[in-house]
Order: sequence, then structure tokens, then C-alpha cells
Amino acid sequence: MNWTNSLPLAVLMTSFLAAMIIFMLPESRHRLRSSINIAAACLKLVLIILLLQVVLRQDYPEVSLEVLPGLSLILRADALAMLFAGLSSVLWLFTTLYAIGYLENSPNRSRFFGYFSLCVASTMGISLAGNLFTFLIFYELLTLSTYPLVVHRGTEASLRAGRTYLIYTLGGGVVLLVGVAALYALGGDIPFGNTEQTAALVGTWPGWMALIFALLIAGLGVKAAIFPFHGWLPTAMVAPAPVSALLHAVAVVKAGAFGIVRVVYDIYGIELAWQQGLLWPLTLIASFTILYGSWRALQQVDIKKRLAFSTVSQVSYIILGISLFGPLGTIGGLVHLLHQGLMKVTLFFCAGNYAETLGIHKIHELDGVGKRMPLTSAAFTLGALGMIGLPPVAGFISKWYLGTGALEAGMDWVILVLISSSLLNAAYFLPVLQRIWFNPQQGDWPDEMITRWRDTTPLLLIPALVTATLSLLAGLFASSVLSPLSWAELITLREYLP
Amino acid sequence: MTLDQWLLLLTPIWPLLLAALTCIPGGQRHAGTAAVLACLPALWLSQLAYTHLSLPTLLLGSVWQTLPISQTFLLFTALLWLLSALYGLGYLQKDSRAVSFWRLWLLTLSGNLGLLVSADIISFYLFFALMTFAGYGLVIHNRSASALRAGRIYLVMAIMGEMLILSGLFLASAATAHTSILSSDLARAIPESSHAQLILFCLFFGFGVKAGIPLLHLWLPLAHPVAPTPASAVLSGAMIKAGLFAWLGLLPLGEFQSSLWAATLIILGFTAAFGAALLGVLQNAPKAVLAYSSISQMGLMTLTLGCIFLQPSLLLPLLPVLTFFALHHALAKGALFLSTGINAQYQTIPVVLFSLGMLLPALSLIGLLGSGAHAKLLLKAGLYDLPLNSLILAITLSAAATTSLMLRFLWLLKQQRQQDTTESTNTWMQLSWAALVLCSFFAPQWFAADLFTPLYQQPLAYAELWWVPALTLLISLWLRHHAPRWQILQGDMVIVFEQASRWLASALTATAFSHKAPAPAMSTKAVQAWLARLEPRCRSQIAALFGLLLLLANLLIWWF
Amino acid sequence: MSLMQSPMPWLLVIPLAGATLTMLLPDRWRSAASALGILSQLVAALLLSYQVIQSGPQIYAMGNWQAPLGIALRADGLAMLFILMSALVSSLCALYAQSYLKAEKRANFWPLFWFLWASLNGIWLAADTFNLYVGLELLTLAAVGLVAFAADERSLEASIRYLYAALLGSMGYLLGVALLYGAHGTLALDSLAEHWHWGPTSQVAVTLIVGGLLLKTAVFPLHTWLPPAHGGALTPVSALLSALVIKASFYMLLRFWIELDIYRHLPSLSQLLGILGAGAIFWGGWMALRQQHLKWVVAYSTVAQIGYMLLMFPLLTAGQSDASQLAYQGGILMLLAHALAKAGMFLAAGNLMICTGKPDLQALAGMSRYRPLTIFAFGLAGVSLMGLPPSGGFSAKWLLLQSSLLSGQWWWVVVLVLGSLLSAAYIFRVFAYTYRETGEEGDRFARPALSMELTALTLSVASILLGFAAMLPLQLISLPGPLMEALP
Amino acid sequence: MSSDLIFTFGGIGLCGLGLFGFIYHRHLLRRLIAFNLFGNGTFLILVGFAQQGQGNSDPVPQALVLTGIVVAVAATALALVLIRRWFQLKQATELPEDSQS
Repeated sequence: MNWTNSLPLAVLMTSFLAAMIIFMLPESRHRLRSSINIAAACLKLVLIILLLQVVLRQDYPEVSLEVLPGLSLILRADALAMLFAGLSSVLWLFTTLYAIGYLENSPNRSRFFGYFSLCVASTMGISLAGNLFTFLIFYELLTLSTYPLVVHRGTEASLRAGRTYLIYTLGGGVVLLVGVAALYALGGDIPFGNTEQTAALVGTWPGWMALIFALLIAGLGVKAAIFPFHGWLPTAMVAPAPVSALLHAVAVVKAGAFGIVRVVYDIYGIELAWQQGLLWPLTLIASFTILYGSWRALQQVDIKKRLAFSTVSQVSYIILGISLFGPLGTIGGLVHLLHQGLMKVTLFFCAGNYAETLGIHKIHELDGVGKRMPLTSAAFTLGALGMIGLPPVAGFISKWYLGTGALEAGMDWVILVLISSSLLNAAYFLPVLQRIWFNPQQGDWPDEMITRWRDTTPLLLIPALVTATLSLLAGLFASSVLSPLSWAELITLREYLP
Repeated sequence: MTLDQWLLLLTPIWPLLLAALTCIPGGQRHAGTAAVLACLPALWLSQLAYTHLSLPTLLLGSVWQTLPISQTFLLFTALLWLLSALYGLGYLQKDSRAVSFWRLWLLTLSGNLGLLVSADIISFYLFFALMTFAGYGLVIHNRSASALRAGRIYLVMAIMGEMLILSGLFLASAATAHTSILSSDLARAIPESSHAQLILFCLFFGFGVKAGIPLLHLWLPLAHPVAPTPASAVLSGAMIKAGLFAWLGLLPLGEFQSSLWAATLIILGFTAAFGAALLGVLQNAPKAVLAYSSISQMGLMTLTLGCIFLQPSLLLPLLPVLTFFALHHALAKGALFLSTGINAQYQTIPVVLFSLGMLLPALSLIGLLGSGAHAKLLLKAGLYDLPLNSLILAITLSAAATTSLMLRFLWLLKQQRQQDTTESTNTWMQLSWAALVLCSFFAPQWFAADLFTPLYQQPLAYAELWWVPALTLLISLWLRHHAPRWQILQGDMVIVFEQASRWLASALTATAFSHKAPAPAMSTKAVQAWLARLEPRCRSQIAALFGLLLLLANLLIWWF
Repeated sequence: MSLMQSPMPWLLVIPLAGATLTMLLPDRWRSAASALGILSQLVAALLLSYQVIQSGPQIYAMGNWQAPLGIALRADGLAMLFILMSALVSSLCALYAQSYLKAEKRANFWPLFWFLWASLNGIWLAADTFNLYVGLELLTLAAVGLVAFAADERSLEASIRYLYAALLGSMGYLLGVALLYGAHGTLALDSLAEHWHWGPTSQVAVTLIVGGLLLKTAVFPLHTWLPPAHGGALTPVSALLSALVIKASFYMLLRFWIELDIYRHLPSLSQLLGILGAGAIFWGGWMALRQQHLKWVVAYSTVAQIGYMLLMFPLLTAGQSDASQLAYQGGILMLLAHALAKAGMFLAAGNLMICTGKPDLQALAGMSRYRPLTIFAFGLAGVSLMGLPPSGGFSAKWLLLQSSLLSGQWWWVVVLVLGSLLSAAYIFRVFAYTYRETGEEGDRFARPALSMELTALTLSVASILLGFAAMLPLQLISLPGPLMEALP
Repeated sequence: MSSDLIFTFGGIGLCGLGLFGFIYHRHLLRRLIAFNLFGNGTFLILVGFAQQGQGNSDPVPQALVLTGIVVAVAATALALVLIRRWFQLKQATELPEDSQS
């Protein structure tokens, strides 16, 4: 067996083993734990880069293991998988750094980082899954490994949030399970990518396949926080900031969206889904979610809550892009998968910095914080502008492709959705920026942490700055070969080529 | 890359670099100087041959270039920004927030220059947005309540505009089947598109917000007075022209004949030209008056565009004229704005010079002297071969509007001058002001030699310019004694809208926050308790259950 | 055919010898002897399974006394699987007990333990219905003894209940067997299967047998004796009972059901079993959700899990052979996964109770910080019980799901899905308690021995690994044998 | 009416009695006795089957019955031990939940 075939497994294992080791470590070994974390993250990044080289050469390493008669676990690295894997491995590095800084001298770090790594391992599994069954396994694993992070604080509120989170995600997981099982019952084990198999099935049982599609989307939609199922996201806000970042930008929400990508492109095939008229309801729901999320965000006074609802709407951009038939829409959806990740993680880092450094949780407390924490605020501004979709931040690129994609798919009304969503985004982000930069400071900060640093501690600051810069560069040099955009274009090219 | 290309690259980048420089501790002291230096590449570039620079990795593959129009725009934009910056050096001497002002100034500048050189819509949109949002900071610089209000309105309308523009761009790029993002290709493709009208609507009104066409002008008279004088000078002189520039770049001028749009534009133009005057003369702040005058001047340009829609062939003759008009208005209006700051220090310079400095730009704006006269003449000349002569007459009459505005302005200045004489003198301000006055006066000779024909060679046409202002002067002199003391609050319509929006917002928030969490479901305690008691009962009756089960099983077997 | 040729008799001889030895030996030797016995048991089990895999099912007549009077032993794939399972679980439980029980208790623990194991092996290997009865009865007595072993009121009461219920069940079973003998004149399973004919007698007999076994398996609504017994007993005992003892009667039920072709002739009865299973799933889950006592939660979860296993009966339909195959595999896998996971969970719960010193959930606050390893073990077991991937429980659930979809009985899908949600609810409820930070700091906690934590972890991890290695047991049980032939 | 039928019906009757007693009585000893009745009924039936073939009787049921009796005795002994312990602990002859309901 060729050595590249073991790469996906290695990518998975780096964080999994890290998790195991960290669980074994005693609570007190902080430095060792941190170094293990960072080492694992860097190692994974290296592996991912190796894997990218391989995938660019058009061969897709694969490992599989038969767990049940006729049903096997498949880890396969294709272009799409690399998109997500790349994102999460990059963001994991920074989130880890941030978390190390954020949780400095707070209890239960061993537990936290253990599950943290486990969560990333399952994200890797999701991205590298080669069939729905494998996907399902890691999808559920993700649920399990994120629960301890959500309830990490152990307060009543966080426990309640954890319960809500579980009710939603487990419910979704079960629906997904039924969908997957039904699909398997009809057509056996369908690896991602051979859509002709599905096409045959659709030919035989169109009704059933439509139902299964609905089930799958509903099951995934829970994590992707599509409208009726978005309730867990804002409540999960009680979690520590790195966790929120993880939930919103890297792992959970993205897992749902990515799953929908897989289902639409690699199970049903975009053409087929479009011909069967399965896509337009998705477009409708996504559009509604976009508007609804933005509208609810407008009413929040808590920073993280506002960000949460903005996530609800932003993730539906991805779904929207997926549901638009045509390369441009696809590019928009895929590239937003990355861009939203970068921007949102930045925003959450910054929110965390405000909370950690100055004890700011509410928006009205942000007055004049730009003077006190200029760099953090600059990063926050970048993220916010990106969310509004202003150039040159990455968000604009996604929006541009979504809009053109909508026109290409002949759904002109989507433009209205995008426009009004941007308006709402502006309406709930610009006042915040106004407060940060232009309002004078009201009184002294709620709970100021005394550091020798002007802004905040480097471990909190640097990740935010880096991700902010990345999201800026991703937009500014969108057409360079290294940009997310060109990778998304590559994937789309392979997707739409017959 | 040649030197020209380097300059082209630096034109928008250089201000950004300087802005970054002002963020490092050392650079803060030199923020003002940075602002002055920032315009130099642009100024230089405007004097060079046309250059073209394509940056494939930037955004979606940007293309920057300079063309005849854009060079003229670059010229006066850079000039105005430069001189205003110099002026600002003095104006903001004692200002505590000077540094942040200059940072925003540099950002805005970069946006303004960038949109003039960018040939593709993406980078154009980028710079346009940069200018708009950074401009907000300039507007609300002195955080007074009125400034914040003005800023809010500015922002709201600007975002509305942005969104209109964006949708217009979406549709336009669809018109090219998403093959190209070059403005020129888009403009060419628009007429073929199935939503041509919609696209035109979006683009025209989207940029119209900047250009201050009626009903979208609301932010202007609010923003200009509250902004620091140099800022209002560039706002009203340069940034307002960005709208015009965008129209020239993106609207399918010269190949799209549409009487509908012609009518719309011409009517809007006239409404602006005269309506603004009506509102303006009833203002109490000199800067507000100037703002209204800007609106009315932009009205003339809108009108000219309308004529091009009426008769596309006019594009070629009118384009340079329009550009020159923009240049003239930019400089003259800039000079006037700067003069509002000067008035306090008149005692250091001879009164004669001072009032001359006041009068020259005013007269030129009315169209009696210098650049203004030429602009008017060229405009009329361009429009002569249009079927409707009434248009010419109307333009001539519009001088009345300007005249009355200028009179009002000067009168208000006089009032102000009598009130405060506290300010200390400052050479920077005086020098820059004087320079701008001169520039605006000799603009034709210096900057538009190709269009320039001395006035004495066309005495009749020139004479025609005189009678309207003269008449207006007499009327206003008469009015000055028995005029009703009306006045209109700044930002006329805004008050209405604000009330409406406030009411709407309250209503919405009422609905938004009214929805409570659903009432807890009917308590199931009783049921639970009953079920709980079931368990031990079954426990003690297990044998009975066993028997029952056996019976049931047998019955089942025998029945089925 | 002597003792030497086949390891099969050893599986009975060693534990019986162990029982007697540990009774006779002085206290300090007992643990050593047991360790020796356990090792030899493992060796024997492995040898036998090797034989079975190599050369099909094995038959052995004790002391060359042929049936009907002699004791005939029979080892096919299924029996092998159960032998290995019980070997693994009970040896680990023994290891746990070694450090869990105080010396004097340990001394009395061993004999009962060995009797238990002997009777289990007897049941796995028994070839005729009466030996099954004897094994069952022995098992009951040993189990009751182990429950009563805790020697406090609750466990005593529990053991009395348990004893009575079990006696009732075995009597019912015996009556059924008697009637069968009357109807067919034989007791050996295979010969019964050969000349089997339906009549009122055999129908009543079947219902009696099924009913008795259901009572012993603690199937809803006859489950009520189980929670106090399993919840009240000492931890290693609870683990043994939940993991193995109830499986014995279930195993017998399965053999009857398939080998005597009951599933062909009594579809109504199989639906009834399914309904009982559904009832067990929901009732057990709901009760587990209401408990305040950690081990009772686990015990009630056993009730619910039995329901899952019962779901395989309605799915074993003569019609679709593939669906029945899947159901069969799924049911067995579920049983296996439950054995491992539940043993692991009970042991972990025992550790937690050692830490807190209190049995109730409230006391668990902050435990996830103090004993991450134990919580992890508990969690892994929980994952398998919830049927979340990747775990044996999930694979089993998947198979059952497939089977019910294939056989078009979608209502079982609903039951499965809701049931797993319910189990998630009660397991995560326990978790939430361990995450509470409301309790004081961790220094008041006692600390269980490392070996105890590791045994718990081993079992839980095994239940997870089963999800990846499910093919091995499935291949084992699909070896040719009377059961496989009887399957459609 | 042939002898084995008598045995059978007698046995079934005893079993019924045993079951009834099991259901009806709370007192532990009574329940134990009821269980023994049940058992004896079963044995009776088995013995009855042994009589089917005239003359030489079938050995198997008798073997079974013997074994069964042994097992039953063992069980009864265990039950008695437990009941005694219970009585010593609680001075009660019933299980609490039963006496409640």
C-alpha cells in the first residue's frame, strides 16, 4: 500500500492521540499539555499540506475498514474534504493558542483540552469521511465531544444550554441516522461521489429518495442551524469563547453545512437534485434563515448572542450557495464555508478578549473600547465589515459569487435577500463599530484585568489578529492561487465537469 | 513595471501606507504632514500619460488605469485634497482628536483616489465603500449631537446607496454573462440586458446618493455644516463628484437612447437646480447654503447627462465639458468652504484681498468670471445642437438660483464676522485658501488649455450670462428689506423621515420584544406520580402479571 | 471420548472444581486458586473456540453417558460467542471484585462466583431442555446468593424478590418442558426440532416456556424484580447479573425460538414480544430518567436494553431471509454490546460511588474533574448504550434498523429511534450531574484503586471497539450450526 | 379415565393452586409453600408421563423429577435462609412494598 493512503488516518490520529494523551495527563502539567496541543496542531497542519499536494495530483488517498457486512468505514481525501480539513486544521491551531491563553489559570483544563482535541478529531473525520455512514459516525462523535465543552463552566446556565444543545443535536443525529439507514436499505453503501448509483435509485423510487433527501437535510440542518432548528446556537453561548469559536466557525455548524454539501453534490449530485426539484425548497429555507437570523441578531444586546444569530444567518449563506444550481453559486457556497469560518472565529476571539480583558459582555459597554484595545478592535472591525460583505474583506467575495450565482440559476429574488441581509448586517454591526471607535468611554470598565500589555495578553491577541489578517487577505488576494476562492473554483470545476 | 505604473499603484496605496504609519507611536505627530503628502502621487500621475496596470491576484483580478476623464478628476481631486489638508494643518492645530481625523482623512482620500483609477467594478466598489465609510468618521468628527445625527443619516443613506449599487452591479455582471468585471464591458453590456431599466435604476440612484440628486440629497446639507471645514470642502468638492464619475463610467452613455431616462434626469436636474436654491436661501448656516448650492450645481450636471441620454451623439462633445464643469465646481466650492473658516481672521489680511477672495469663487460659481464663466459657456455651446432651446434658457436662469444662494452665503458670512473675532491667525489656512482661490479662478487657463477660449472672443455669449444675476441681485436687494423671515431646518425632508423611522422602529421593537417564551406546558406531575406508583405495585403483583401474560399469549395463539 | 480430547467439559469442570475448592481452601488461598481457575477457563474457552472455528459445531457427552439420560454438551458458533463473552466479563469482574471486596467477603464471594460461571457455561453448552433447566436453576441460586451477599436490608429484600420471581419463572419453564416431553417424548433440542408437531399441548408448553424465560429475563412488565436486585447488589455482582445472568434466559429463549421454528408458526407471539420490548424500552428509559440513585439508573437502563434485544423477535420473520439474518445478527450484537457496556458502566458507577461515598446522583458534582478516567469509562459505556456511533450498540441498532426497514415494519424504526433518544436523555442526565461545579472541592473524595478504574475502562472500550470489529462476532455466530440451519 | 390423565390433571390443578397462592399471599412462607406446590404439580405431571408405556416405565422423567426435587429443595433452603435473615432484621414476614399495596 502506498504511503499516501495512510495520510488521512494520520491526520485523524494526530488530534485523536493528542486527546488521549491529554486525558491521561494530570491536571497540573500545564506546560506539557500546551506543548502537546500545539505540536499536534502543527503536525496536523503539515500532514494536511502533504495531503493537499497529493490531492492536487488528482489521486485521492483512501483507507477503508469493513465494520458491518457490506458496510465499511471509509476515509478518503478528495478536494472537497481538503477544503474543510484545511480550514479546521488552520483554525484549530489558532483556536488552541487562543484557548491556552483564555483558560490560563482556570480549572479543568485537562478535561477541556482533551475534549477539544477529540472534537477536532471528529471534525477531521467528518471532512475526510468517504461515505455517509462514516460521516454519520463522526457527526455523532462531534456531538458527544462538544457537549463537555458546552457545559464546561458547570454552572446552571451552561448545563441548561448543554441540555438544549443535546436535545437539538441528538434529535438531528437520529433523523440523519434514519435517513442514512433508509438510503442504505434502498441502495446499499454509496460512497461519496458516485452519483450515478443514486440516479438509478431516484429513477426507481423518486418519492422515497425525495423523502430521504428531506430527512438527511433536516438531520444536518440541525447542526447547520437552519431556521426551525437554530435554537441551540444562541443558548450555547454560555460556553467559553474558544468553544463558541469552535462551535460557530470551525466544527459544529460547519459540519452541518459540509454535510449538506456532501449530500447535495456527492450523494445526489447537483444536476439530479436540481432536476428533481429538491433544491428550491432549500433555497427558500436558507433565504428565510438568512433574514430571520439577521433580524433576531438586531435585537440582541449581548455581544455573543448577537454574533450567534449572525452565525445563524451567515451559515445559511453557505446553504444558499449550495442550493443554487450553477458553478458560481457553488463557488459562493464553498468559499463562504471558509470565509465565514475565518471571519466568525475572529469575531468570537475579539468578543472573548473584551470579556476576558475588560469584562465586557453587553454591547452598550463597548463605548470607546477602541482606545483601550485598538488591535482587538481593529480585528473585530475587519470581521464585522466582512460579515456585512464590504470589500476587501473576504465576505464580499462570497457575497459577490452568491449574487451572481443566484442570477445564473435564474433566481433573481435571491439578490433581494442578499441585499436586505447585508442591510441588516450593517444595521447590527455598524452601531457596534460606532460605539467602539467613536463613542467616548462611559465610566470605567466592568471588570478590568490588569496586564502589562497595552491591549491584552499576546496569546489572546495574536490569534485574533492572525485570523483577521487571513480573512482580509482571503478577500484582498482572492484570485491568487493560494486563496480559498481558487480552491473552491478547483472543486467546482471537478464537480461540474461531466 | 514602469514609473507610471508604480505611481498608479501608489495613488491609492500611498495614503493607506501613510495611514498605517500614523498608527505607530512615532508617526502620530506627523499625521497632518502625512495627509499633505498623501495626494502627491495622484497629482503627479494626473500629469502623466495614460497608464494601465492589471493586478490579476488582487480581488477578482483588478485592472487600474487612467483615462482622459479620470485624469482630470484625479487632478482636481488631488489638488483639492492637498490644499484642504494644508488648510487643515492650521484648522486642527488645537484639536485633540486631530490624529484620528487625519487617519480617517487618509482612508477617505485613498478611497476617493482609488475609485478614480480603478477600471473594474470590484475594486471600484471597494474604493467607493472605503470612501463612504471612512467619510463617516470625518462627518462626525466633533462628536456633537448634530454631528452624530448627520453622521447617522449619512450612513443610512450611504448604505442604501451601496446596496442599490451592489444589486446594479450584480445584474450588470449578469448582463455580461459573468464573463467580465471591467466597467467598460458592463456599460456596453447593459443595453442588451433583459433588465436594462432595472440596472440603470439601481446604478443611477445608487450613485445618486453621493451626487445628491433630489430626495437622495438629504444627508448633504446636514453633513457639510457639521464636518470640520477641510472635510466639508472635500466632501462637497471632491467626494460628491465620485457619484458623477461613477455615472460616467458605468452608465451606458453614448450608446443607449432612452427618452424616459432623459426626461427623468432632466427633470431631476432642474428640480435640484432650483429647488435646492429655494431651500438654500432659507438656511441660516453658511455651510448649509453652500451644501444646497452644491446640490443645485450637481443638478446641472445631472441635466447634462439627461441630454446625453436624449441624444447619445452628444457624448463626445459634452464629456470634456462635463468634466471641466466638475473641476470648476470642485475648486470653486472648495474655495468657498475654506473661506468660511477664514472669515474670523480677516483682520490680519487687508479687507480688500479678503473680500476679493470671497467674491471671486462666488462669482465664478455664478458663472460671471473665471472658470465658472467658461464652464457655463462650454455647456451651452455643447447643448445648442439639441432640439430644445428652452433647456439653454433654463440653464441661463439657473444662474439666478446660484446667485441668490451666493448672496445669502455672503450675507451670512458677514453676520458671522460681526459676531466672533476670537480666532488666532494662521498662515497655513490663509495660504491654502488663497491658492485654492487662484486655482479655481485660473482653472481654464491652467488645467483645460484645450477647451480654453478667452472670454473676449465670445462677447455676446458672455454678455448673456450677466442679465440673470443682475436681475436676481436687484430682487434680493429689494427682498433684503421686506422679506418674510422664513427659514427651513437643515436637511429639509429628513425631519419627516426621521419621525417616520422613529415611529416605525418603536413599532418594530415593540413587536420584536413582545414575543415571550411559550407558557410552560400543563403540569404532568400527577401523571408522573401515578406512573411512579405503578412500579412497586407491579413489583408486588409480579406473579399475577406472569399469569396474565401466559393467558394473553395463549389467547393470541389461538386467535391468530 | 474422554475428558482429554475436548476442552468442552473443562468449561464445566473447572468452575465446579473452583467452587468446591474455594469453599474448602483456607481464605488466603482462595483468590490465588480463583486466579488460576480463571486463567485455565480462558485457555479452555479459547481452545474450544479454535476447535469450533476449525471444525464446525462440537458435540460431547459427559462421561460417555449418551442422551437422554446422560448430559450432552453442544458447542456451536453462538454458544462459543457466549462462552467467550462470559469468560471475558466475569474474569474482569473477578479482577474488580478482588480489589473491591474486603478480604472476608471476598472469601465467600468466590464459591458463588464459580457456581455462577459454571451454570452459565452449562446453559451455553446445554444440548437439551432439561439441562437448561438445571443450569437456570443453579444460576438463579448463585445469583440470589450473590445479591443477598451485600447483607443489608434492601439487598435482602431484593434478593427475596429475585428468588421468588426466578423460582416462579423456572417453575413455569419446567412445566413447559414437562408438557413438551409429554407431547414429543424427548428433551433434546435437536430431536425436538426434528419431529416437532403443533398441538394444544405444545402451544401451552411454548407459552409456559416463553413466559418463564421472560420472567427470568426481566422483560417488561415482569421486570420489576430486576432494579432492586441489580441496583442493590455489590458492584461486581450487579455487573455480573446485568451483563450475563439475564442473558442466560434470553439465550435459551433464542434457541427455542429459532431451533423449534416458533417464529414461523406464531407470528402473533413474536409481535407480542416486540410490543413488550417496546414497552420495556420506554418504561425502562422513563424510570431510569426518574431515579436519584446512580446504580438504579443503570439497572433501569438494563430493563430498557432488554427491550432492544426483544425487538429482534418480531423481525425474525419467515418471509424475508435477509431481514431475518440482519435481525438475528443485530440482536446478538446488541446483546454482546450490552454485556460489555453494562458491565463497564456498573463498574464505573461503583467507582464513582466509592469516590463520593454516597449512592445518589447529587453527590456526583464535580466528579468529572476529579475522576476523568472513570467518567470517561462511564461515558464510553453510555455511548454504546445510547447506540451512538462508533460503538457496538450503534452497529447493532443499525442492523436492527436495516432489518425493520427491509421487512417493512417501520414502527420498530420509530421505537428504536425514540428509545435511543430516551436513553441519551437519562445517560446525559447523569453526566450533567458530574459536570456540576456546585459541590465543594475534590479533596473530600475517596479514591478507587487504579485496577478498578482500568477494568471499568477496559470493558467500556471493548464495547466501543466492538463497533469497529463487529465482523468477528458476526462471523462467529454465522458458523454452520443448528441455529443457522433453522434460520430462513 | 387413564391413570396418566389423572396425574396430569392433578398436576395441573396443583400448579394452578400454586400459582394462585403465589399471587394471593403476601406472607413469605406461604409464598414459598405455594412455590413448592407448583413444583410438585409439575413433578406429578412428569411422573404421569412416565406411566404411559405399560410395564416398564420411562426412566427419563423419573430422573428429571429426582433432579428437579433436589433443585427445589436447594431453592427452598436458600429461600428459608433469606426469610429467616429478613425476619431477624425487620421482624416482618412480608416485604414492605407488598404490605403497602
